[in-house]
Amino acid sequence: MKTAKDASTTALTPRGFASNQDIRWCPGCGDYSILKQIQTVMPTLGVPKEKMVFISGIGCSSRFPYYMNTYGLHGIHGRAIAIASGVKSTSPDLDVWVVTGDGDSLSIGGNHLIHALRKNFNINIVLFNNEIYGLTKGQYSPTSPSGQVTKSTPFGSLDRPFNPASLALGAEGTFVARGIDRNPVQLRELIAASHRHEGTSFLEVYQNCNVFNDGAFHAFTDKNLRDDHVINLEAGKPLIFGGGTKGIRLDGFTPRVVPLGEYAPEDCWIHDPQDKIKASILASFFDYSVEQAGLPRPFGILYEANRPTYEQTMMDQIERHFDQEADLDALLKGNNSWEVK
Amino acid sequence: MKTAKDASTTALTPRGFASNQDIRWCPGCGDYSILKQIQTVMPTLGVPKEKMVFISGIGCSSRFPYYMNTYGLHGIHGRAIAIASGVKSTSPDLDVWVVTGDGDSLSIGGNHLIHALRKNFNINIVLFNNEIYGLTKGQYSPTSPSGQVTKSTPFGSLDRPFNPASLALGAEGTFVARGIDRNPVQLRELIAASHRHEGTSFLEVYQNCNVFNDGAFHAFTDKNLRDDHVINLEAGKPLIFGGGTKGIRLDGFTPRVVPLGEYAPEDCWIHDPQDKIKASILASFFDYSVEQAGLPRPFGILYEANRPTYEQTMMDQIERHFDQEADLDALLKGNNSWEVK
Amino acid sequence: MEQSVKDTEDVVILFAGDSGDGIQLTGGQFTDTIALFGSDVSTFPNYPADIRAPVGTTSGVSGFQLKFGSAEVFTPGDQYDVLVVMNAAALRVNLPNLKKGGIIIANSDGFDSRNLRLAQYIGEENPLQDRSLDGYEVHAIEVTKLTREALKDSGLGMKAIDRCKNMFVLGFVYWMFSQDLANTIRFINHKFQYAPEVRDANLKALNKGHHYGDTMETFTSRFDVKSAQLPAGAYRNINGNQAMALGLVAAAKRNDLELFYASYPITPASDILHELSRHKRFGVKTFQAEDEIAAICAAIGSSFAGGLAVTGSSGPGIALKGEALGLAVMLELPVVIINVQRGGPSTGLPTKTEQADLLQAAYGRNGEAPLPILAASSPRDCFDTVYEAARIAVEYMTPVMVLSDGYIANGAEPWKFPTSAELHPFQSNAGSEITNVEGVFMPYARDDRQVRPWVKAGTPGKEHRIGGLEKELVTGNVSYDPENHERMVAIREGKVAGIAKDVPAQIIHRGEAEAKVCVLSWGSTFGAIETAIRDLLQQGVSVAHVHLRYLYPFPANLKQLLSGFETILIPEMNRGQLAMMIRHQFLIDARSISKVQGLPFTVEEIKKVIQNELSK
Amino acid sequence: MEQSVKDTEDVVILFAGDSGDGIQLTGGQFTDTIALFGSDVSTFPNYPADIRAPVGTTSGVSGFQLKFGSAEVFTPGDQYDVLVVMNAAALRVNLPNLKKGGIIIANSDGFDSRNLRLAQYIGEENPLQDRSLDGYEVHAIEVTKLTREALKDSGLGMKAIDRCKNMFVLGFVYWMFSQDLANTIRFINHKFQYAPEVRDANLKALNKGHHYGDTMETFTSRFDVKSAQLPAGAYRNINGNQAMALGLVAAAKRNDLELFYASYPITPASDILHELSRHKRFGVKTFQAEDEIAAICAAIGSSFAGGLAVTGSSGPGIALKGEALGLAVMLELPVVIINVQRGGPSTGLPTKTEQADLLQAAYGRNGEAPLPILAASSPRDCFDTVYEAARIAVEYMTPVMVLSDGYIANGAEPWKFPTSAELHPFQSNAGSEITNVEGVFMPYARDDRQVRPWVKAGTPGKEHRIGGLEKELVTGNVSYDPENHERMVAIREGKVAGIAKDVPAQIIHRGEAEAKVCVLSWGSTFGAIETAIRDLLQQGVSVAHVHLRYLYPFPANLKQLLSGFETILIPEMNRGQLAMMIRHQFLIDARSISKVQGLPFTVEEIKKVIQNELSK
Ligand SMILES: Cc1ncc(C[n+]2csc(CCOP(=O)(O)OP(=O)(O)O)c2C)c(N)n1
Ligand SMILES: Cc1ncc(C[n+]2csc(CCOP(=O)(O)OP(=O)(O)O)c2C)c(N)n1
Ligand code: SF4
Ligand code: SF4
Ligand SMILES: [Mg+2]
Ligand SMILES: [Mg+2]
Repeated sequence: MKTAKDASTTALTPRGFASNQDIRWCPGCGDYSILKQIQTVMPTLGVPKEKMVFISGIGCSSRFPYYMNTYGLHGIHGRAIAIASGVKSTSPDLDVWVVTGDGDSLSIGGNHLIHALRKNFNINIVLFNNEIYGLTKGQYSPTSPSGQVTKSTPFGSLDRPFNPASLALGAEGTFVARGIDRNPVQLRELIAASHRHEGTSFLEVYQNCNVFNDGAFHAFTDKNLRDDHVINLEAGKPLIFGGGTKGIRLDGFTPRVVPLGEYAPEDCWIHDPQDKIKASILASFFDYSVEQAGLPRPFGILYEANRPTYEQTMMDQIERHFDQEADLDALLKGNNSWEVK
Repeated sequence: MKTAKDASTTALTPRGFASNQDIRWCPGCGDYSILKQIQTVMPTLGVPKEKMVFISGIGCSSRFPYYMNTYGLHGIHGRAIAIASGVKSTSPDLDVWVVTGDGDSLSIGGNHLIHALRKNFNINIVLFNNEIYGLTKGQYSPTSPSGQVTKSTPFGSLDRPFNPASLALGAEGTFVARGIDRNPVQLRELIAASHRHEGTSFLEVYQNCNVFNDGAFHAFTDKNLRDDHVINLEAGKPLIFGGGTKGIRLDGFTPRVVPLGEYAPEDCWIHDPQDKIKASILASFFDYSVEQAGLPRPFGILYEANRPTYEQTMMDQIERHFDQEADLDALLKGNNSWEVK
Repeated sequence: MEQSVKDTEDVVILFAGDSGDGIQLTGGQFTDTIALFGSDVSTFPNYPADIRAPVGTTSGVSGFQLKFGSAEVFTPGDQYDVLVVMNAAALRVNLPNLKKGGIIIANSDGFDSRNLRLAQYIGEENPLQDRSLDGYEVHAIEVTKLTREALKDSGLGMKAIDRCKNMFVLGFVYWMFSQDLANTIRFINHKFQYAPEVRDANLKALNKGHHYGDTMETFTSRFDVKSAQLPAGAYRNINGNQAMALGLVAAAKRNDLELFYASYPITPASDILHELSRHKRFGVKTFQAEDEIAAICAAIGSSFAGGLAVTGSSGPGIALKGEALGLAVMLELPVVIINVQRGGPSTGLPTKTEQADLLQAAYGRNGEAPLPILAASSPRDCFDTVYEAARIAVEYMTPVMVLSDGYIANGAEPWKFPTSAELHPFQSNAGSEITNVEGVFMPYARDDRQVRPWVKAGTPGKEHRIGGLEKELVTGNVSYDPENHERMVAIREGKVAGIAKDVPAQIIHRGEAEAKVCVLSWGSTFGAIETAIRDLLQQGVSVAHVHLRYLYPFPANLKQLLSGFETILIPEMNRGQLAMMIRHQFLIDARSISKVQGLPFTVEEIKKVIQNELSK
Repeated sequence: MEQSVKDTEDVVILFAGDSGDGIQLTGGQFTDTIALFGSDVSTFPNYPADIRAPVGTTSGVSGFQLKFGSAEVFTPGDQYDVLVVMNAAALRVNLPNLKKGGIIIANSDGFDSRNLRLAQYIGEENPLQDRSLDGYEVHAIEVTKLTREALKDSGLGMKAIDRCKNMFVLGFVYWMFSQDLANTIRFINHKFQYAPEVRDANLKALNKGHHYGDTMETFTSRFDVKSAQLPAGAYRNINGNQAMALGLVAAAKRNDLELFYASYPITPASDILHELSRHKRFGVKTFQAEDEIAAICAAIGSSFAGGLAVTGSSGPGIALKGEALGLAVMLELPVVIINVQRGGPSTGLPTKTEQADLLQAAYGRNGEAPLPILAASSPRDCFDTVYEAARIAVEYMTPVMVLSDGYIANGAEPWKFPTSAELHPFQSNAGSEITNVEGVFMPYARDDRQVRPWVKAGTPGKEHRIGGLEKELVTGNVSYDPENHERMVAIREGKVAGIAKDVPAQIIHRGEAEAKVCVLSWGSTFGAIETAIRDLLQQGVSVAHVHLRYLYPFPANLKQLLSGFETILIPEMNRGQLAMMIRHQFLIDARSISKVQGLPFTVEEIKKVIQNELSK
């Protein structure tokens, strides 16, 4: 048997993080890219692989743990986060990752998501959002746009989708970010940032399901469209997009697209991920199509705040009262025992 | 048997809306006031009582339907909203009220709440928030403040509570309001406004549980404190409180308390319930105690927006395809039948 | 043994496509693998009518037919069970020879407008989309696109890549038939040993096709259509999920109720939702809820408002509904709950069949909460069973559980569909005046079958409140009275038990009451057992078949009927769940014959069990 | 009949308070109501030591004692079962005469610092808060405040209002003893006929007190402490929920595990959470989850990380856990699930006891998902049972269900507590090397008891993945192979079944193996049945008592043991759930004796059933 040390050391390459299982996603699925970026980032985090746990629910995306040569638990539909909360409570030293889908964590698992955000366990949630139920062959999901025709909505869906970033903010999330399968560089940064964040990281990743919802994020990946549709956020930097031709300013609370040149970059909204109200406005870009307001979709870290983690306060509370020598016999005896002769 | 007409007419008084059941809440419980206000408002709505349905989960508050002489369903814990969605889907003409507690709809029932808000069924949710589990004798709830000592948290709770208004906004709610048991006049207005709103109304009512959490809302009811701690919102009116001595202005996105006199009422923030960003800021007052920022707690309608209701789009879609004469025999036969001789 | 009573385990497959599609190689590989597995296989060449016909035309279609699973050789008269087509022309040419309800695996990339035109589809209507294939089990897969995606980094050119499509398809077919890839991997390794890129590409395509079946939760057990002589009448093909959907539409329409189907997708039940969502013409309301709990709760709400409320799922989803099912029992509201079972426990084998949720149906909730349980025995029987379940729900004011399974849900067979006039209307007590005690409405007053009234919320003068706390006799008020509780428990139990008298007496499907061995069964095992027993009876074996639709309560005469047999065998795709119910209720030594492989029983397995028993 | 073998249904109550508290009237009313109900009652006056003593002092305490339920008259030596005290002095004076584990109903408004001082509590320590009443069932109610609130619009002055406190308390006591208010309402109506305001105020206070029990989900069935001769040793009082909590702490501490208890509050299980949340000294982690599903899932996660993971609830909450329980079965991870049963179905009777969740425990999830089930027979037995459940969970890598019920959960009895040294450590295979096949870690390799290894996530070199899909033998990889599935189903079943050999052989608790009638029981019926049978044996009746802790699997010798009896009667607070399990497994005509009233069996009921049987 290898020693712990050996095992960890040999693992510190992306290959070392790959399990020996065949990857079963459809050819062309966006999940491959996300897997690759995670496998690439892992060795850079300085965490031995035995300290990593990947937990998922059910869905195409939730197959993820099988492909990681770490600890993994493929749970039941919607419950990954709840399982993760138990892992983290018992072993705060583990690096806990939750991989989930838009159905898994926003439909059936929505409650666990909002409660985890509120409690702020130090876990990293990576939500593969393909705006569809992949595994069950193409029903609409809580992120599918209104009117979408799917297997279960042949005449178009009736629902307003969730705006996942808004929901996460509304649920007291401390780290809200968005990436996309087709921007691997940014995605790797966001994965690393999720890991760094102490608290529940909510990283939504747009992921193309090329079988049931191909092209859902076309506007954000297509060479001709993406400049106008994507804005990449960087803390302390102005909101600029359109290949450097456009900026965003705040007119009161209303974000407006302005031509750069007329305005200097410094005149634009400077991204401050600590500002929750600004984060809400960024999240609300989602509600307007480019066609309506010219507002692009923000990628990067929308919001990040510091708040004690749940498991840390739990540990602190226990430590205040813990007694290595706590006497089981005294406990069993209680305060009011007596002898029968 | 009375005819429908009779039954309805005789009901159009508060007494007519009271059932013959003994009311079982503890003496002094804030639930009494809410019941009374609802019974008072009902006759003014012009809805015959047989068209009203009260649906609840489990909890002290969820006993409510038994006290209304309307249709009522006392469901299971956390599921009132899900039940209501079925009632409303099948009978859009019914006036559907959900009465629920902070545990019922924010703990176990959180998922149904956020999905209903997103889907925007035209139902009225009245959340009795006493920041405690009453029925089960006093465990902390998702709205209990951090550090609260309760039966299940003898050393203080670890959780950050939900900010219910923020959560509702983040979940695409179209009507977000707050009232309190001890302000009956406003509460009646809010109940009537909930009813008027077409879509899911989310009315949070602070309710004193005088047995397990007495005084949780003391600052908002105490004669000496409430002026500084309460701000009552009215659309189109400036944000003024402190008995007319203080106003709130927005400094960028930061709300600041200013002395009236130095500032004129017109200089203050004018309440616009249609503005979601402003609503988010109002909701965020919750996150600061008066001690921290001097910000009072807003009561009234924080946000209201128009969006088609779920059942209406459902009906519309069906109507587009519905055929009174749709031929069952043709359906059974299908497209590819054949004869065996 | 008569010719007509043939072993039904044989399967006839046709692989068809353009001559360039590698059809012969595909078929050959499949044949080898099957043969290695120990099955009898016979093949039958089927070359293009015109070997130089242009690509995509009907005359250019090449085929490879094989039959496996029985010793009989392929005969030209044999119809296909499975048709694998690489393009529209291949479908057009071969569809007429596909069995009613057969399986079609189609490369949907071979159905673009050019292909459709070449195949002479009128107006270029795509048969994969226009519902003309209703009644077949269609797997439309973008094989070309997926293969190209899979091999984009292979270093091969587009042409060479496209040549691997057949391996993708072969991989998928292996998945469907639960076959191992090893033989074909060996073959590819050998054949392309000197062209490693081509080798790797073929291996990858094969693998990806196989994974595709898994990733897509493609159901892998296939329904065997018994080629029995059909009585005269009008027929169509139907699979179990469609029949379930139509049965519900029929129940609603025939009884002037509005259908409300609330569900959360899950394999293999989702197709009921898909099917019903298309029937807005009939006013059907479908509701994809956020989870299974919301779905059943919405159904309960709908029922309170007077809807014909139904929710459907599979095992794990049904587990989630347990608490709310108890509420429905307490409220005494009609709700139909459909469980299309799959392999368990937990997520288990989502694409395999099983019937291991019977005890969950009976006992999967807290407290004494009995409800009727019915099971469908075949695809077409789903229609009758769910119609009957809706009747019982409405007439008895109770939730009713309907058990189907993946095997019959996805399998199709000819159905002698009824006319609407032949459907019996329900005899609901809704609107009757049993419930007025001195002018006051009593929601828990009961008729002589112990049934309380169904009063739609919104009805003037009958406002009432119900809930999950124990309720007082007659008034329905909350009651903590000990004796009242005991009476209410007895009433709920008695009401459901009373249904036994209102269902047809149990018959012996085949064989005599004096037979030595009785095979007792339920659900989708029906077909295999019927066939086995028909064969054995013809051989003079003393055996009988009793098949149950009503699992709770049992038909009133069941005990008596069973007590006539010396030996009772109960084959189930579980560890003996019906056996347990029979044993404890009737205290007879019924023996469980268990198969828990995610696969249906074969006729041979059943025969063997009976013969072993008799030769003891 | 010997004196010591007395009928245990009698209850002794003392109402005590200041002379101004209306104690005599309260007691008198209670007596009348009980008598009307048909019970024997005897009373015993208990006047203040000093009739002019100042209010709130010990010498001013007035009392009213009564005893009901048996023909024996009250004797001064009788200890109280229930003590109702209006202030601190009343408690101080009367506590010594309260039975160990008795019930205290206290007006907590009578325990302010003045009262405490007057009652001479040292340092004004409030006994209601300082845990000195541990082991008693304490209901502390702000009676003064609530009465004032209730009557604030009565038109009465504060003094007159406060005089209604006794009616509030009386209403509450009626709730606890499931008594009707009618008699006292009549009395009040008559007594105050000329003072309508006073009349209404008293009626309202009475009602509000009664409602309070309901609103608070106050548990209403009370545990009967058998006054048997206790063997020598050190004792304390303990109720079932406390014993459960201590059993868990002990299991963790003794075996160097960290306890993780995840739960969502529900009557009557919440007190386990409350109790455990106080034991941070022992490193116990408690987690109040957002719902029951989250709770069990968190427990599963904890177990994966090496925690001693436990979740507890009552029937409706257990129903919600069904799906995740199946996952735990599939993962083969140790999790203890506690069900403190209450009256069902649905919300049912939350404050009454029942044992109707046995079949839910056995079958309440999809697929074949067997797990061990143990039941506690008395408050103190909760300790041993849950300790044993934890042992089985850890040693066999399986979820284990523990059944308790509201009756024993809330009831206290003397407990001869063990020393920690007497607790047997678990023999877990964690750390053993069974699982390395050629140096590769195999999460589903098994030891000779078929148990896979428990490897804490975080252990270097043993990284592995598990999940709810069917898994391959040994490797634990996902597998869809039919034979593998069948083998895994068999392994899971066999592993659990094998526990039968690792538990003590079933004994006959009382009576002989040759007895004519065997009474077979489980759970909280133990006490009443033991007492009944002890009595009957002394009368020479041929009867025996067999009581089960292990409900699944049954102890290996059970079948043989039972087959010796002519007649087997199974009294259960359900409709015959154990009876069903016995009948189908052993095919013996065991008969169910059912009581579903939310109340425990009385000794007399059991005796009658046996006598009826024997006189047939
Ligand atoms: C309790 C339960 N309900 C339903 C299902 C079926 N199911 C599996 S995955 C899934 C949704 C998958 O969608 P998503 O989470 O978006 O993942 P994706 O496949 O798109 O990656 C559903 C409905 C299940 N396995 N278990
Ligand atoms: C499935 C289930 N879990 C738990 C419970 C127990 N329970 C009943 S009400 C309640 C919480 C009550 O709190 P809240 O919703 O805030 O209502 P309140 O009593 O404070 O009005 C709980 C935990 C239950 N009845 N059912
Ligand atoms: S179905 Fe969609 S999400 Fe699932 S593996 Fe295929 S492409 Fe990816
Ligand atoms: S416990 Fe609290 S919320 Fe419940 S009825 Fe009493 S005062 Fe009201
Ligand atoms: Mg998805
Ligand atoms: Mg509450």
